[in-house]
Amino acid sequence: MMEVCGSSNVTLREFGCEQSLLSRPDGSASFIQGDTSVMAGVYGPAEVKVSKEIYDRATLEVLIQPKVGLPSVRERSQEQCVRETCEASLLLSLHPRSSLTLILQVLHDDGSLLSCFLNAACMALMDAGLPMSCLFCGVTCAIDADGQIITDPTAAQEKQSRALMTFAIDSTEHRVMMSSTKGSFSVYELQQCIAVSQKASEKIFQFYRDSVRRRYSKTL
Amino acid sequence: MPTDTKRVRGPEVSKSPSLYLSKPPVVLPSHGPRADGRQRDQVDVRPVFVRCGLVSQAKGSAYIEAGNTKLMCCVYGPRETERKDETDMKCGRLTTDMRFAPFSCPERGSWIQGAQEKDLSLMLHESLQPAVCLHKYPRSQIEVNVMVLENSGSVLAHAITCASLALADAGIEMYDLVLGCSIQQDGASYVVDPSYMEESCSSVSSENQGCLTVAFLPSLNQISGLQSDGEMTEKTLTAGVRTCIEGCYKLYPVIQQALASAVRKAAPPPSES
Amino acid sequence: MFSTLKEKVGEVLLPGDEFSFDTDDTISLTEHVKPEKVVCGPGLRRSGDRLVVCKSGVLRHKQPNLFWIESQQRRYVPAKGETIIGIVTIKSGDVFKVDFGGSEQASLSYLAFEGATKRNRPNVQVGDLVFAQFAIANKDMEPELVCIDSSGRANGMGVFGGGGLLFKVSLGLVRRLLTPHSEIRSDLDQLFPCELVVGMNGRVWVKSSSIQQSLIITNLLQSSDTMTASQRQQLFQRVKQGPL
Amino acid sequence: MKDTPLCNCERDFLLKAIEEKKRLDGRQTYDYRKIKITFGTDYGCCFVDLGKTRVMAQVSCELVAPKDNRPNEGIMFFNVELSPMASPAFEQGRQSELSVKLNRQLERCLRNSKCIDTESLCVVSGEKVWQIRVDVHMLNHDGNLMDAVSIAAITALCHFRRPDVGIQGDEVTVYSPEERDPIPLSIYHMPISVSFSFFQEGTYLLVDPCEREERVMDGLLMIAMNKHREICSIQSSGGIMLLKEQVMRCSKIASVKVSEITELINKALENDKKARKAGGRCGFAESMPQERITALKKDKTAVEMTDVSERANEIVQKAEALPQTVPSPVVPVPGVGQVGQGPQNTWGLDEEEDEEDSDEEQEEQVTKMEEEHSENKEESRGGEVVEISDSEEEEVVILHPEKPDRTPKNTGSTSHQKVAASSKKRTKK
Amino acid sequence: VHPPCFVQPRTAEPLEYHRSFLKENCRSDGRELSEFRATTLNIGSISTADGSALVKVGNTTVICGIKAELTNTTVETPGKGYIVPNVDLPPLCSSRFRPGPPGEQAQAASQFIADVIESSEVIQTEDLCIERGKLCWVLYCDIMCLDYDGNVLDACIIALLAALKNTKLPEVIINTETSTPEVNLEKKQSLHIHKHPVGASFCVFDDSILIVDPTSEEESLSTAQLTVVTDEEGQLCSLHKPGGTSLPGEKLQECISRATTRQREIQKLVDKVINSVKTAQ
Repeated sequence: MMEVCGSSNVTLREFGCEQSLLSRPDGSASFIQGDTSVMAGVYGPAEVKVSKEIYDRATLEVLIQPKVGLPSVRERSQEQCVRETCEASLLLSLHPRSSLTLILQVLHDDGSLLSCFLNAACMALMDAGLPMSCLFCGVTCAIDADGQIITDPTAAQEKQSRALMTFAIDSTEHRVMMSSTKGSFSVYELQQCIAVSQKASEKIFQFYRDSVRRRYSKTL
Repeated sequence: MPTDTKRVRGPEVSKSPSLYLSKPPVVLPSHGPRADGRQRDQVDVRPVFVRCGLVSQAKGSAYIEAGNTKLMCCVYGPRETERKDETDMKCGRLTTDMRFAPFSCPERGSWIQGAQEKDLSLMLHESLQPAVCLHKYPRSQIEVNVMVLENSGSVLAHAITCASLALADAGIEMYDLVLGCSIQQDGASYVVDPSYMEESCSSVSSENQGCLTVAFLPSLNQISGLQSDGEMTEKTLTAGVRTCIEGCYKLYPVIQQALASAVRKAAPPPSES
Repeated sequence: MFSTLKEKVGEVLLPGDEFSFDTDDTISLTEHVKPEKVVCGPGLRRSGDRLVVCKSGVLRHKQPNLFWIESQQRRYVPAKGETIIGIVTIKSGDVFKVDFGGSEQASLSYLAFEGATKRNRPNVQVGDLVFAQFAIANKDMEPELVCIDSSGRANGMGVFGGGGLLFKVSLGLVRRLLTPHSEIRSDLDQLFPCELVVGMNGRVWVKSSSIQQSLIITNLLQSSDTMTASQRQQLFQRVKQGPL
Repeated sequence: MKDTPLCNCERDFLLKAIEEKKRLDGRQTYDYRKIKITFGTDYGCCFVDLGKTRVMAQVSCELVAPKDNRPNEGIMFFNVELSPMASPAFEQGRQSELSVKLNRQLERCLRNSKCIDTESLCVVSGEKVWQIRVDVHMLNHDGNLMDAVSIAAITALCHFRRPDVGIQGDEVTVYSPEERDPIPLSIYHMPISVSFSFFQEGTYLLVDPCEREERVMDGLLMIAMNKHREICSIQSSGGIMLLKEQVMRCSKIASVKVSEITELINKALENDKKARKAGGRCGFAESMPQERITALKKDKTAVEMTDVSERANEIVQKAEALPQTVPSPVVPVPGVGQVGQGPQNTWGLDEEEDEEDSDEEQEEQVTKMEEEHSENKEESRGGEVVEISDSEEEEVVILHPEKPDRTPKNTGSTSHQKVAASSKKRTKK
Repeated sequence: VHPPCFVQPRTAEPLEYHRSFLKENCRSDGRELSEFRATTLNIGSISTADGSALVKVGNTTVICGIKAELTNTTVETPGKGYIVPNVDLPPLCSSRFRPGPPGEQAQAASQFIADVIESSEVIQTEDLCIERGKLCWVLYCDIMCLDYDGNVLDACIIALLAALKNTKLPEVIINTETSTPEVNLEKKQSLHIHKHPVGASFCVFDDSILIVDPTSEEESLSTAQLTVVTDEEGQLCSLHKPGGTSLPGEKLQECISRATTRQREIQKLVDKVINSVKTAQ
């Protein structure tokens, strides 16, 4: 059990991001983790429908578009996870009675999709310039049949895993904002995965900083 | 490819095991005593269990159980209408929604509201509306939601009773309670408060056959709703209505009692919470 | 905190980055007669005893103590006193509704024009452009525009737009265009003579002697958001020499 | 959400520019914007950039039962999704006029033109055929969605590979790509849509209108054609009157454009094939424009694992010890149980009473029984309805008609009818 | 527990009202922070269903009815049957739900229940296969909320577990001559329940205070919600926190400990109620 660490599986695949790649949305980003990639677009703060208006904060809607077919119950559950994570980091009370719409389009799913959704969402929200109290990132961990932890698993690794966990980690205190799991696992395994995700999040936050720095490099 | 994307989906088609029974189901005899021991051709309604104010979130609620027929009703409102047109300015709006739980009938039902449910909702609406003092609630709507948990016959009749009880529990002003009762006519004989089996297994050949549901205001002695299916002679129909009214009067004291005890319970001001 | 903030000026900051008030702040209280106050512009917020960044971008500073985050945001959020380009969408009774790209439409009274009276209504049609200033702009109220300054003069505001082209650029670029000695503007001046109206809401209207020239200016401005000064000057030079 | 309104001066300017044969992005009248075709990692996934307009197509397949009237043919299904990402005016889950129009036109262009050999998609006649599904997602709307959609859809179909199947008796086996190479679809020809927009009642014409040009146009003519100059569909909309010559001229232009685009598609397919053969990585990750300053990529990185397990251990060990015992549930009657002493619910307001004076309750039941019997007698005589309960506190109200064979057990079950939806059923067995 | 002497008006300042109780380490309904409401279970009340259970957690009431139907197996999974769980939050149960197709919360709950079934393997879909490659059972587990006063997920899991334990499937034999199935209603068998997953839900108040089994009012005022599902072996089947304010690992550990105790409590309840029916027969 203790040898879990230090294995070569505890890596993040190559990852990348492009911001502001679409002309229509107020903010957009595509995020790539290995072959998994997601495109995100944000509109808002914009006019809100009367039925969805909230008097003291902005209404955030998250729509996940699968690649094939129409969104189903699974997407709805993922939307809930992404939405509530965004809601916790956005300062929604600064734009009462307005709407924010975040659309996430799956471009390719090769594992760790939910974490890719979160990362793309965060970059797109940042691109849109919406006020946020902190940033967040997603990390997926899988536990394979031998109890080894695999971070950022591919679809094949996910399929063979015994348990799969995705966490959203915040940038200020590196705590768990969102957790979504599949399969059964022990408490110790859970705590290990959380600790690993916290470590991995540092890499992703550094990447966020690097890419925003690069982006503003010409206007410094 | 229209599919229900808002629910967990199962296989495209599945069939009830009752279609493949090794032994054919027993057919109910059309004469003699009824399967549950009640009498034919008599105003023999099933024992009912009634209770008010079960649902904490609703303004008013009621639960009714008659034999195996179990249903509950919640009333929300009066609240501001969503749709605003001329008529609502002076008079309130009553909306009714009646649904069957998917597991409530011998055959599994769909989650999506079917024509039968819409039809029953409408019938329920028509039966209740005359009894509610809607002019007292201008610009507002009162929502009546009925859920059938188990269907063992005469659902509409019991839904009417249950809904009027829930309305009363919600403190909505009404002229009178509305009670429902139904009969199943089968040739010369009839059964009161038919069970699901009795409703569905009537013999095909004989004439003068049908189902009748009456909504009745007991203290005003008026009928607010009447629905009949099938073919009945005028004489049978009038006799049937009379039987139903008699059935309603049998229910009346029970309903009154339930309501009275709910009121009594609510009478002492609730402490803290 | 003042000094730590100053150190970071010109650096890229991300939401969640913090500056705490304590440490040198207490010292400054004793040493200076007046405590240093920091005025937070867009992208900076006070949260308890800390100053928190809430937008990604470059930290900018203006004497004496104004700090803000410059970003390449596209969606406009109204602020009182800012001038914008709006499109009239509805004429209803005494007010016009104006779309300015924000979360709701602003209202503009027909009396808020120079010389307008109840008898003498300004000639404004649906679809017209107005250059106007926010008289009311806060998160809890409907924004309200006026086309007169405090002394009742138009001061350049009002209906405009015949023959020109309207286009959108990032809010950051607009701010760069509007700085007193804007490099982009002076680069542009060397190219063609043109009329330029710049709204803080990211809308720019341009009119030049020919349609061709208006189109060139539009495309140049839209692409200068992601260019360094030298890249931009090279491009402008090329356009100037190019066979037009 | 509403789209930004178009102001009058913009409209006037655009129309004037068109009169002067000038376009917003400096194109000529018959020019297409830059077309970029890229492929995803999967087979059958294609991205098309038409200037700033961007769409994605994904082809998928499934074994289904064929349609009754065509037992030997596979099924083609097209779905154009106007994702709200592409424009604030698009709403999710709502069939807008535009989406219907695009779906129809794509079907006309690709299904009705019989460009795909549907008979080759039959696996077992009358039982199993392949259904080929084409999903086209709009990602960014900057005009001329139709042309982008048609290019993306046909390219994705050309790129797609379906799994091989084997038939032994009536068993159908679907082979994974590792077992047997997947098979491309057999495509006869490639219809491509070319859109023309008309201004000033058809006086002026533009190829490949951008979004702002579309907003001021009077009418639209869409011609779907293949490189053999066979017209697969013509559709005009907007209610403009066109002369025969205009249509002829458009079809001539279309034939030139179609052959250019077809060549581009073939080249893109060729390049992708080479890249896949060479074993290089392909797909979206590779197509990311790294030279842009808005983009950044980071290589595979290891996560530091120092003190991860220590930390996990620490948290687990610090946790409170679990209590040894848990409270025992109360089961007042068979089929009903309760645990916990928290606040009671409105459903069982008197359950607390039940527990406290359960003895009393028993007695009450007995008395009730007796009453019932006596009432039964009464009822058989008078046939009247009597409520059983005379106790003020008693909540259960039972209308009890004649039922002479009632057993005490039966009454037992009625007592817990307080818990709504009781377990009466059991007692009936 | 005595409420604090100074109580904020509940309707005007609900958040302040609840805070004033939490300051004293108790809740507005008199519960302690880690105390569940009384949980009542009633099984087999719906005779038209193959298995059913009614669960009340405080006022929250949930009913689960299971109907079994026959269907063909698929080419991809020839040895497996189906479990199709759906959660409905009808307008009947609370004024916050509108009529029409299920909203986001109901859909997310359905997916959550489906995930719990899959993760915990409460039932293995292999058990539902009647003849490999031909015929299998599909269990429609329809869960309906009748009174929404918070914490429906916990109630749904209990209702599902109890209903599954209450379910009996008739014997099915495939007639070799006609190759049609024959159902014998006289011979019924209970399902094989492999695991007993039980959930415990928590709310986070003011980013730090954890309370268990929230009411609907507490839910709407909280800044985050989470549900922990454990089985009898102490394994976690789900740690579902769909967002909200962040929590450190230590706090999550507290929740897991509470959930483990709850699992034992509820399993005992379910077993006892199931047994009471068996002995009564």
